[in-house]
Amino acid sequence: MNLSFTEEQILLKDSISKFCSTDYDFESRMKSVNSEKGYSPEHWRMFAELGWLAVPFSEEYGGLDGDQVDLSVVFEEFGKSLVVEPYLSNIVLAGGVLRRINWAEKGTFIEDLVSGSKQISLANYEPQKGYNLSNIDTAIDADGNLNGSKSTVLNATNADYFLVFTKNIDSYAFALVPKDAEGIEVKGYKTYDGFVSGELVFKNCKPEALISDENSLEVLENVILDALVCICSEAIGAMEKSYQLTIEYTKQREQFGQSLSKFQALQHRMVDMFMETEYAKSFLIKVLATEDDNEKVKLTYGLKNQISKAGKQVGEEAVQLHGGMGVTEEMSIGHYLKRLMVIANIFGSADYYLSKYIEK
Amino acid sequence: MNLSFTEEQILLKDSISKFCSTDYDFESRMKSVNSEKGYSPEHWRMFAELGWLAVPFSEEYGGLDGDQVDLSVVFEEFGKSLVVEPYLSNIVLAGGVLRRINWAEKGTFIEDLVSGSKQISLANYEPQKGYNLSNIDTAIDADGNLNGSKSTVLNATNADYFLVFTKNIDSYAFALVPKDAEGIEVKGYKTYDGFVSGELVFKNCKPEALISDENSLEVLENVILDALVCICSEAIGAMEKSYQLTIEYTKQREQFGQSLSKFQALQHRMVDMFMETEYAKSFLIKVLATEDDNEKVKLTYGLKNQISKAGKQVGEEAVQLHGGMGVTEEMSIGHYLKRLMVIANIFGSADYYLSKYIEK
Amino acid sequence: MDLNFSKEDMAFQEEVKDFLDKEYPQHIREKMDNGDDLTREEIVEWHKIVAKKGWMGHSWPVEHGGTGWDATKRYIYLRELAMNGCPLFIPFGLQMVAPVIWTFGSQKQKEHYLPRILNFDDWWCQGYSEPGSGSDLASLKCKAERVGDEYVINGAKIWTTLAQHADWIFVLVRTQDTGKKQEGITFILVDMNTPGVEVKPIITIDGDHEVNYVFFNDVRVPAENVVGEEGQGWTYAKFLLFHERSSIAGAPQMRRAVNALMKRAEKIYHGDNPLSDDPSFKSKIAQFNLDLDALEMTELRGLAAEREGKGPGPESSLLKIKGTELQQRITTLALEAAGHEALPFGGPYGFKNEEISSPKIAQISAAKYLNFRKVTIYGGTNEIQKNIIAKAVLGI
Amino acid sequence: MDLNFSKEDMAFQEEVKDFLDKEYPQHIREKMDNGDDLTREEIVEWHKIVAKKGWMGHSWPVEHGGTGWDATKRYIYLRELAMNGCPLFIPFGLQMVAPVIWTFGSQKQKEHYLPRILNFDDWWCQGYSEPGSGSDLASLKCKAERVGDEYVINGAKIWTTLAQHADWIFVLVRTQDTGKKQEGITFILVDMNTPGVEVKPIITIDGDHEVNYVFFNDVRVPAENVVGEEGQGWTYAKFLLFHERSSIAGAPQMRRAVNALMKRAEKIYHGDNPLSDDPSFKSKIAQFNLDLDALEMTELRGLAAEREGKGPGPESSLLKIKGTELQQRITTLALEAAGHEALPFGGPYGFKNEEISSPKIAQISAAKYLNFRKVTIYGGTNEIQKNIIAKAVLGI
Repeated sequence: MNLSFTEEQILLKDSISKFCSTDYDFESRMKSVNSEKGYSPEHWRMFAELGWLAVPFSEEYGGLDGDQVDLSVVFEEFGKSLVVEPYLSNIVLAGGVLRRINWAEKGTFIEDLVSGSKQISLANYEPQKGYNLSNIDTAIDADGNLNGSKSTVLNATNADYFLVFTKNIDSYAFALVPKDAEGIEVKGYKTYDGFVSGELVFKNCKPEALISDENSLEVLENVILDALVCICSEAIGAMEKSYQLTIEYTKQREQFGQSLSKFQALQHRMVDMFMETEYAKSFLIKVLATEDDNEKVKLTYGLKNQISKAGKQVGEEAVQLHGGMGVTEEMSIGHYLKRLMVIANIFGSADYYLSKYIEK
Repeated sequence: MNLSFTEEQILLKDSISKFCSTDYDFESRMKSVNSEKGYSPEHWRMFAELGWLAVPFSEEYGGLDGDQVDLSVVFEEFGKSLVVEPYLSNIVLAGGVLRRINWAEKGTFIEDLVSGSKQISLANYEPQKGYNLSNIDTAIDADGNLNGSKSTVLNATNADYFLVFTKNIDSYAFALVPKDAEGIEVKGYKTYDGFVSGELVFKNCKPEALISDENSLEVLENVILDALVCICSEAIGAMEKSYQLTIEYTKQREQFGQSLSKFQALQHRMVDMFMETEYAKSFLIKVLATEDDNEKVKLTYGLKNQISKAGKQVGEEAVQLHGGMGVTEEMSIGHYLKRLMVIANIFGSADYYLSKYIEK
Repeated sequence: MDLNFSKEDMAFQEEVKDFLDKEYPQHIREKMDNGDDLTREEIVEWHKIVAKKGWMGHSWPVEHGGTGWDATKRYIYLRELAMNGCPLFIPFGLQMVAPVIWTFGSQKQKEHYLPRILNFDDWWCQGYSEPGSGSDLASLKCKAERVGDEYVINGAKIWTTLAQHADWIFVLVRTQDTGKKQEGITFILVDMNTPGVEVKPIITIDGDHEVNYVFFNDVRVPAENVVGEEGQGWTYAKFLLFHERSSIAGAPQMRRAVNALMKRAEKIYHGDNPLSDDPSFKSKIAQFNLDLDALEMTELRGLAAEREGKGPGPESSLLKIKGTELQQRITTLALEAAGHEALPFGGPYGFKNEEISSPKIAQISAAKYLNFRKVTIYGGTNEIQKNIIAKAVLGI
Repeated sequence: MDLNFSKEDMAFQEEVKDFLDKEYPQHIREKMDNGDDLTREEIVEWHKIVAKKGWMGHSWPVEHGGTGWDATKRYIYLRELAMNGCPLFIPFGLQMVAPVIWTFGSQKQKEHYLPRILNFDDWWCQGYSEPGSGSDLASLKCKAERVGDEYVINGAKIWTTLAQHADWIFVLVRTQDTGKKQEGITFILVDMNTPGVEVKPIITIDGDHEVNYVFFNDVRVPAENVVGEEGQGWTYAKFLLFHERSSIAGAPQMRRAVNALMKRAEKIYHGDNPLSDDPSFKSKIAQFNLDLDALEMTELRGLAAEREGKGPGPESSLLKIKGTELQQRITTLALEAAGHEALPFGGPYGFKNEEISSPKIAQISAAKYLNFRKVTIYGGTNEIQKNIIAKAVLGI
């Protein structure tokens, strides 16, 4: 039994932690959020240089052969500083598909992701069709053209390519479509936690490539499972920071002649926040350390359920205990809540995953 | 719109309240509980003399023509002192059937209930068959004999008669069986909240009378609805007393050099107890004041759900805030919790009634 | 016990319905139903319509131009408005400063301000909290010095709702620095156009500009603008805070929101079945309805007590706590139900990204959720409300 | 990261299983599985079996006769015992007084008491709380006066678990009245047969006789029975309290209970379908399993930290709070599931009314529920645990 990080993982963690504490204070984060692209290309370049974009990919393509634990380490640190750079969309989602899929030409695309020179977004969800991954209408027609709509395409406005999950005759496939292909429309928007996302509409769009791996659906499922673990790790980082910020704030804020942190009712609630965070961490470790595939899938559903609820509780309590200041855009704490609520509901809600956990 | 009690109701309330505060302290209550019959026959005679046993019956039989609000008043006061006398089983359940049923000879039985000279228990539930009232196996055979088993027959060991809900050819009926009839076996037991109850087994038992009103099932349903409102009222009385006892206890109990009641975390939890009680009261009033039958049934289901949860919360918090003393048999607070938990689960749980509320 | 209205009340209810059918402007109705922000002009328009009908003073005594309605009529009126989704009245003049003026103000103040409030000629805002004094309101530092016939105000107020639209502000200022902190506070009325008054927006996490800083920099105000006595402001402030809390529960609005959510859930799919069929979702909706019943009845019990001359007590804290918690739970479930369709976000309510497939109601669910984080904080945090109940009701 | 045991650990696990298969007596197993109370003799019998195997000192260092196991082995051992439903070890000697004796006691005390504890020759109980001092333990008043070579003890202790069976009691007494209340407390060992020691039962709401008052009336105890230094008892008491908390979570027992409940629910009908098909019931069971996963992993994280020489920290408070809350939620659901079949009640665990149709497990569910109310109270209430975390972990 081994619940510890490897030395490499500790180095990775320290490297991100150091970067965030020097280059990623709240003010510079908000500057990135409010910039045109919604993230800092300079930071992205640094991520590439520091090797973070290489984490999950095989050495063959310049990757570091990292596993889920490595990704979890990255995201927990990201969560503490609310990193907005498009790691999830490029590396975990699109990159996750590429590294799993059976496709001869994938090497150059992965190398471009690792170097940060190209961005790719995964497009699999569709408007009003929920979270069951096979529930899609987008299809390749007899002429090989793509038709349909995709929603919640994370980082859509920054993507050079889209990996579009599509029906293909009797099976599923991924269509690779450049952003400026004919017959594609990209409708971008800001998300309420400060990221960018978008919707795509395809009308007789000819993909640059059609990747018709017969295991496409299974690949997608595994990618989403990975993504769940990543965002849950991120949430844990955000929760930890949230209760720490709350402790700091209540320590310095005085009311009725003493620090807020001295009021027992508030103390007990901060203890609850701390406990929720610790138990969430324990559950994450359970998932990371479980080796049986089937069990791991079930536990990952459970993780999303637990983190969604714990993140919401910790985030909301943090804002509440900050009082009026907690709901202002100028303080960081509200932004932690926003990210925690997005994590709670993206890819499916707590209830959705509890059902899946029970069914599995 | 009128949310007030009538003058008669206020008199009734005061009369019970006065009796309880003079004759029904915790010690004498426990003496009754631990006596052979599990209640005080002397108190029961006084209840009759004070006219309380007459409340819901029509004047024709010596009753007071009271309505559900009157019963609610009785039970809320009973709840405050954890009255163990068999009012629910005799007056609300068996009496409730008798006063609703179409049966020429019911008069003498009702009069005996009103005078307290006879006791009757309703027997409708059956072992392992849940709470759906029509789900019974007990039946009258071709010879007019009763066969089957009944469980949760409240006050069984004190009953002179049983009103047994039974199948009768294609319909339902109530069989009236004296306690010493041939073919009946009464297996009594103490309940964990200090009441008595029992199970019945019938083997070719000839009833003294078979009341084959075609509306028997509907009568039973209405009786149980009445009973729900009564025990919920009782729970509210018990909740009110529970938070009051907790306030008193924490005021006098000192730890770390000050009264427990001065610790803010505990204060907020006592406020929660108070709020739950007040909102439970409001919901009860909503049920009592609703006139539309269909709506009232739905709301009664909702009431049982709400009270089950609120009673549990208030009862458990009361014990917790009493610390070690709270779990001792010698203090009254634990007995409030026991009664609240019985009320929470008898006739069906919070979840059972939430489902019925949603379906209705 | 019964919940029936008297014949007279039922006739009144019809009158209100009729008024709304005829006078509630379609363009405002549509915006409200869609969750769009109203402009200042539209808000004023609606208030003027009600004023013209003579129904602005629904909680006012007749002698000051109010309707003099009893609690039941008031309840019927406000419920009908809420059920039609009408804009809430701006409370700062109508429900907050007005009772202070008619209770503690001079004859001249009454004659000048009250009719203008009733007619919504002035838009009022509130200068209570300060950057350093939140829950501990009495520790306020904004200072007013008497200089001749004037007071000179210096300091800052925070959380001033819609100050950007306001004509007047009522302000708690410190006129004396010695003694207990509750002493030496004065209640004064300030024209927002007075030189030295500066409004600075506070953007909240929902992206909205609803609250503000108001800075006072050598603001000179006539001494006659003091309400009541100098140094007695804390008494008036408590009187007013109390009025604020009792009108905050908002059950009919919540009922509307719950019904809308349940209806919308029929078309929402997370998995294979509509969300409206999901047992957990149905349980939550049922629980909302049950809680709303209890909340409404608690309000009605308060009204009944008021009719019997008992007047509202600290139970208003009880309404505030449960009401705001319920508001938050409802907006939370709406956000959860919207799922990733809640992601598109361009700021506050007004924003709907027309090009995006996600329904408008989903697109505003995050802003609503975020906006409603404040309700357990403002008007005295729910923690403070619990302290109040502990002390005033439970005696601990 | 992985959860796999090493080959050596897996072999050890087999050894434990094998031991239990062969040596865990059938008559005790049956009683435990049925939820029946064990007699004093049966409890001693089980302890002696374990002692004979040499596995009593599972948390003891080798030098005092312990197994010297690492955290993983200890975990495996205790989990196997729990999964087989074995009786819990009486902790007062084994886990509580023993570490105090080997850490602070004299050589003579170590030699005398420790082997007897390991062999369960003496049944120990704990004299800590007093009627007037619950959470505020240091305010204790039970007094010991030095008279020659003896201490004379007068006072009362409360909540003494199974004192009616005990041979020895370790007691916190006040040997000095001046100074801080934490000072002047002494830790002393008392033979329960000493004249003047009187045990009076406390019946708890589950009808059980598990705890007691222990009165001391001029009880004369040899001075050599003092552990460590006179007046230093508070230090030892804190050391011990800490040991108590860290062995309280009990996840495997809970897992057993949850599985049993889920299984039984297949045969329970509240409405038309088995309870095991009810969405709300299934959600609760799922939530229990998720919480148990988190609880177990939190324990394992503690063990891992221990292995790395970090030693258990105040996280034990965290285990206590969540563990006991979960125990209560499980016993509550069992009671709810039993419904009115939980009504028959003749007192504590031992009682099952054989004649009543209601299943035994339903009949004990109320006693279990009621018994488990204590777990959030004893060993330092959960409120106290939160105070500890606030101070020691969060620094507030």
